[in-house]
Amino acid sequence: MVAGMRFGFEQIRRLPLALFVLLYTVVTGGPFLWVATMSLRTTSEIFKDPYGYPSPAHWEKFADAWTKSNYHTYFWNSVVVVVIAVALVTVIGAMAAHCLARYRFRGNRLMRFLILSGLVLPPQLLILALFQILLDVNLYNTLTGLVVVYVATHIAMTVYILEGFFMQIPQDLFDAARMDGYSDFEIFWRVTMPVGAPAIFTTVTLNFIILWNEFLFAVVLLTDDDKRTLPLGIMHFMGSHQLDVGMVATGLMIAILPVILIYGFFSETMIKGMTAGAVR
Amino acid sequence: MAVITVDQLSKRYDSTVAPAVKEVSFTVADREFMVLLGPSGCGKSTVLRMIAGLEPITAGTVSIDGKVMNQVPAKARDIAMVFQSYALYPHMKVYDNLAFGLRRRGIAVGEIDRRVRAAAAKLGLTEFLQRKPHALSGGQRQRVALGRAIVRDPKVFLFDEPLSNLDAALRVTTRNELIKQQREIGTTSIYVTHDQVEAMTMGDRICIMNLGEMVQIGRPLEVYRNPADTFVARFLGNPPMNLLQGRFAIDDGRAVARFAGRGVELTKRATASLTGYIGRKVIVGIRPEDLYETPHAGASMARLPARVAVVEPLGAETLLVLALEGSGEELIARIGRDTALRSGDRFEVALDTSAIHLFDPDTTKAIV
Amino acid sequence: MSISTRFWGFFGRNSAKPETDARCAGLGILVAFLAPALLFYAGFAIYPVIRTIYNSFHAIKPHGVVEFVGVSNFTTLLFADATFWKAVGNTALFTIVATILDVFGGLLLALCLFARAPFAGLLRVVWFTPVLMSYVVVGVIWVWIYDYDWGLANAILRWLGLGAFEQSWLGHPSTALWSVLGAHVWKWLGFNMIVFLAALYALPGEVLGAAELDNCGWVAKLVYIIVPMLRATIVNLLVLSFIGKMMVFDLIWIMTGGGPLWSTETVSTYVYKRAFEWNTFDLGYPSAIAVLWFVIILAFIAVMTQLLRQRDKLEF
Amino acid sequence: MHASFAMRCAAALGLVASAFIGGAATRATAQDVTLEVWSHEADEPAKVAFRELAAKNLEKSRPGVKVKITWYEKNPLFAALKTALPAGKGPDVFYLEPDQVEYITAGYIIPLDDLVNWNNIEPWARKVWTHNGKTYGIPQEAYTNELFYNKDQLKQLGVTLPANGQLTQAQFLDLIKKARAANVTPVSQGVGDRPYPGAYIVGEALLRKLGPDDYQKLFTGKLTFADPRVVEVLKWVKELVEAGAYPKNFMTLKLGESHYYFYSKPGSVMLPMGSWYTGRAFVPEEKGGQPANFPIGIMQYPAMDGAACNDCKTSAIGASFAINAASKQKELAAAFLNAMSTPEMGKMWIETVYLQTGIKADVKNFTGPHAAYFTELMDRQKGAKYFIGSPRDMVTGECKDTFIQVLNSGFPGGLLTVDQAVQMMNKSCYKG
Repeated sequence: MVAGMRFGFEQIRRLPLALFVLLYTVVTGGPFLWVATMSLRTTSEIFKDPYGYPSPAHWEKFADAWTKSNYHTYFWNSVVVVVIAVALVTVIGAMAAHCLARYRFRGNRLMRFLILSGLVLPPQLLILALFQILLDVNLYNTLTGLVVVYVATHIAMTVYILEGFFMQIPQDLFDAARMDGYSDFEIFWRVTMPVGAPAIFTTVTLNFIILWNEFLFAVVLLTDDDKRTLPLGIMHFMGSHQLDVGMVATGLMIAILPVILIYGFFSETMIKGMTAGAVR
Repeated sequence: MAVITVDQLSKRYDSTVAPAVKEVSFTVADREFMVLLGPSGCGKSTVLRMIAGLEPITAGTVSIDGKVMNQVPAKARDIAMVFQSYALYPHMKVYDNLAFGLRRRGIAVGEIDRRVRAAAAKLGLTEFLQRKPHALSGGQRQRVALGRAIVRDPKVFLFDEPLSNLDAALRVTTRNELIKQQREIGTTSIYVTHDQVEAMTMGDRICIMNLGEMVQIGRPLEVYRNPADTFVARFLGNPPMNLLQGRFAIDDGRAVARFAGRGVELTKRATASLTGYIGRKVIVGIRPEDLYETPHAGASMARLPARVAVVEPLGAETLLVLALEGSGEELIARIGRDTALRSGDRFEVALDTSAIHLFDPDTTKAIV
Repeated sequence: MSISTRFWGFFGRNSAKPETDARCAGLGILVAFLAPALLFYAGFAIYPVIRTIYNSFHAIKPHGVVEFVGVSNFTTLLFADATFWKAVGNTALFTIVATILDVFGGLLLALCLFARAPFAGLLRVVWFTPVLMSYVVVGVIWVWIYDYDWGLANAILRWLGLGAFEQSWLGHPSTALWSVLGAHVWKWLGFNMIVFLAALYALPGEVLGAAELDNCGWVAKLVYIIVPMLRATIVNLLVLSFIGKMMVFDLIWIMTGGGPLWSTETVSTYVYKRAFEWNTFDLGYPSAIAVLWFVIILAFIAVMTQLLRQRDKLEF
Repeated sequence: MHASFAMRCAAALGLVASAFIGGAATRATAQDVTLEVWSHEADEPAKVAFRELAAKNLEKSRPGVKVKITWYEKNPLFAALKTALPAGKGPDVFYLEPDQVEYITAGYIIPLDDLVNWNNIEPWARKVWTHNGKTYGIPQEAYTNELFYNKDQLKQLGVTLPANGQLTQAQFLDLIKKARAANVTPVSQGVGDRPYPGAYIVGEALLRKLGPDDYQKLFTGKLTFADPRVVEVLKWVKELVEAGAYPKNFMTLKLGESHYYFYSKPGSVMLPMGSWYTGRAFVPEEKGGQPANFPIGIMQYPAMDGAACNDCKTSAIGASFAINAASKQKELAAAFLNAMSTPEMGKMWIETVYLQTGIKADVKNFTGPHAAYFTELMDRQKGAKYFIGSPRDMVTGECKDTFIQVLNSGFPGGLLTVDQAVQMMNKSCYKG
């Protein structure tokens, strides 16, 4: 009896919280659902009633986008570029972060400043010089070139996050490994990387999300249609005359589903991971 | 078989600041358990890390079995170390933590497994082998850390305050267990601690350090009985030795220390070494357990008038904080548990004159 | 013995550091660890920056003709470019407000989930979806939401009987910046939330009770207990968020292009305009803007990282 | 140990490097000659078909030649060009519009006078691309600024056009007011993604009021915006704005959306737009085009009181093509330009794109579903005195930025008074 009353009381106290939670869920999930309904409707249907229910649902738009609009090419280009870039930037960034966090050497502070100052470079400005450099090394209009640029422009943030985490790993762990006979590189690979896994995971997720949606570098550094990545593919439907809203929405769903699935599966791990440190 | 010799070992981090370790020398005999004792920041851990090969040596040498180790990397010195934080790899199971150091050394998988299981059995860790460190209690983690050293079967064990993260009760049992293990295995060990009880109970010998310098080395009771200076006198023993301002004199041919308004005849003292101090200031040291509520027969006793400031009954015994009437100095006495004294009472505290220590006030060294 | 071995060996021999220091390493090791990052970084980030700095003191004429103009770009910028200062003001306002909203809004959201809101697991995904969307899509969606005629914002106002408050949200200088800001915060709140959630889970158990929102006086507990304990996280996110906002470009470019009447012009959009839209191939002036801005941001970061100095050790 | 690690490291780096080089090497091995073309207007099927046909014709006449057209949207195209050209790269041929004089002054495109067959190009169109006696682009698309309207709507409002299709200043204002009273948006227009549509009405009004010469002076900094005639025009436009001429979402409405707004939802009476409008609106309805039976009409921009030239009208060149100065096959590039500019192609342009062209094309009678429209368009050209070039072709730099923010959006958007507009324009543009 008493317990029941308490429960009711608590529920009333929780009501504003629940209302807020509901409201914010609508605010964040709503637009996504909206785009999802649009992805199943044609542009003229959408213009007639922007908030309508998709009936009939045009599932064939996904097939159209995938085949006719070359989405399968864009999709795999994105996968290749982003996966390789994220893997490279993670390993390379972790090595540098390990070095900066672990070793005392002259120039450490300068090196850190140099790398971290990359956080504040406006990409709009880098792009012109980058273009010329890629031409010089014959990487213009190649996926490799885009990978290189992605790695270079995302090292700073990766090092920033990882270095902060690696600094917090107790020196004793490294001393112990050293006394156990492990070399510097083995210590990095077998101690820093696994112990720093939470931070690594965070940077991987973050870099993946950002690069998966990257637009400016891709548009300037790739010209061939069969080399374009997904964000450029979506732009395809954003014609200056006819914003093909329906197909933009379809494209978006294709682009966002992998990321949402990955995040849905890994958010628990990611939070557990971050609990141990990372950006925190 | 391992004898560790440290000769004139020094460490200087920055040429502008005083060195962290100054010309420390000692030898640890085979199978010996040596304790490095000192307050935090005294350089004892630095000495240990230089022996381990984790810290470059500024000057002096570290040798094992007569071989100079200065340029030998840590991994080649055949030393195992137990860290204060245990340094367990959080991402590995206990089994892998134990095996990690062996895998690098090209030991056969079967042999690794045998050694890991043997060590685990010895330390009562068998049932935890598949757990990760975060699922273990503090004591269990400590044992894994110890196990990691044991499986290696090294020439030398180094311990860097391995018990300081445990609670008081666990510390006592782990202490005993650790000594038992070391005696059984017989590996030469160096143990760093700032806890004098650990040092007294565990060490075959104690090496006391202060401000980067070695102050005294010897068997625990030897050091306790004959502290080399006021630092050791106060560092060993709880509560620490009382130090009072005094003056030395020869009165009618007898050696007399004047302090707390009284002149106390020093018995069992060779006056020869004291001749230089006639008429000079000295520091008079009295351990709390050498003070009594009433003088007892058979010993030469002196009495000092005092007022009881605080009474601290500890159960087995009682501590008195006394204010000496003669000089106003404070004194701590450890007396029988059934005292009737209350705070504010005045009485004459008795002291065993044969237990008086004298120190030079300028050098703080003991006057022997 | 290969050439590369000798190469690295050479560096190793030159190192004065003894083998035995746990925190020191031979030059060879340092180089091996840093080289890949530095190669990428030097070639594709530092070199472009140096070029930019060089450009900022020059007028760039076609076909590689470069004319030294000294600091004239900078003097023009500092003393004669009203648009630049308008952009600085907008960016500063945007950065400060959006950073604070982002970080503390994220904290509140995290607390909601932390206080065992129903379906927290699902909400964690739903609330994060805006982070996963690209700026292009976020921009398009919000332009629609803010549309005067069929936009959701005005539709809701009318539905609530508040039709008098309907606005051309992006069309008026007094609301445009705030509207873009709202979209930007909407996109990034989820990210800050996740980080805070992780930090909250990492707090020692004793404070968990205090973190419950449904107790009375939770504001006080938030201010006096939770915020101080999350200090490091907060500072870290403030820096990250701050940097992101100072460079805000994509969303504004898509939503307003800097208009109306420069009311959403930011330094980034202005740089882009001067570099790509101003009927000129001269990169000198836009470079000068970027360099000046770079210096300003660095100064801010330097101040903020001072707050980051005390990093607590992790317990294992 | 160090050595082995270092070796592994070096090997890994080498691997990465060789992968990069390998990736790059696959590009340069084409046997045949490929002509690279970058073109805007990917979303206009008629223009895409037109240019691909020209490419096919060229490939047929020259075996071994391959024309590769990469389709872009406008902003990405110019972002790509602005990075590629300074580096001495880019396609052989690219899309350009005449306001982009910086490509000429910077020397990134070459004079075409001796390369292209100019007999096929209208001289007036060639003139647009002529700078200092040299011609830099071949004009493909020509257009006039027109005022489209919905015939049914106009009828419902009870307004009839005079025979010449031109209302007076007062009549036009009255029309706006009538439409608003009937709860219909008078003029569909938006500046969400373009730097010029908001200035159509004010621009055309200024042209007729001032006459071509002073109009040109105004936008080249030689005439003050405080000129009483200019102020009069601005005051009239301000009246239109205050009468609610433009939609409420004027600031964010995109070009494509403003078209849709005009013919479909919610509908408006008028749409001031370049005559290229139809190239985009005459696509099938399910693709977002205007309904087949949509009663589209064309009226003249209103006559100004005390105007210098009420027959004046803006004509401009849109889509054009230029040859990259860094191209290694300029002759082939010119051949492609010629292939796009034959009289047959000109005819095809008019008949499929429904738009004027700078190519000489002999089209007397129009056929097809939109013949009536094209006939009306030609009717509206009768007696017109063309001013070649729109304001955005004439202004540059800060003046252009101010033009975009003030005359294109802030002023018609109702955010500025006449005085403020005059002051801001003068500050940035007037050099006298």
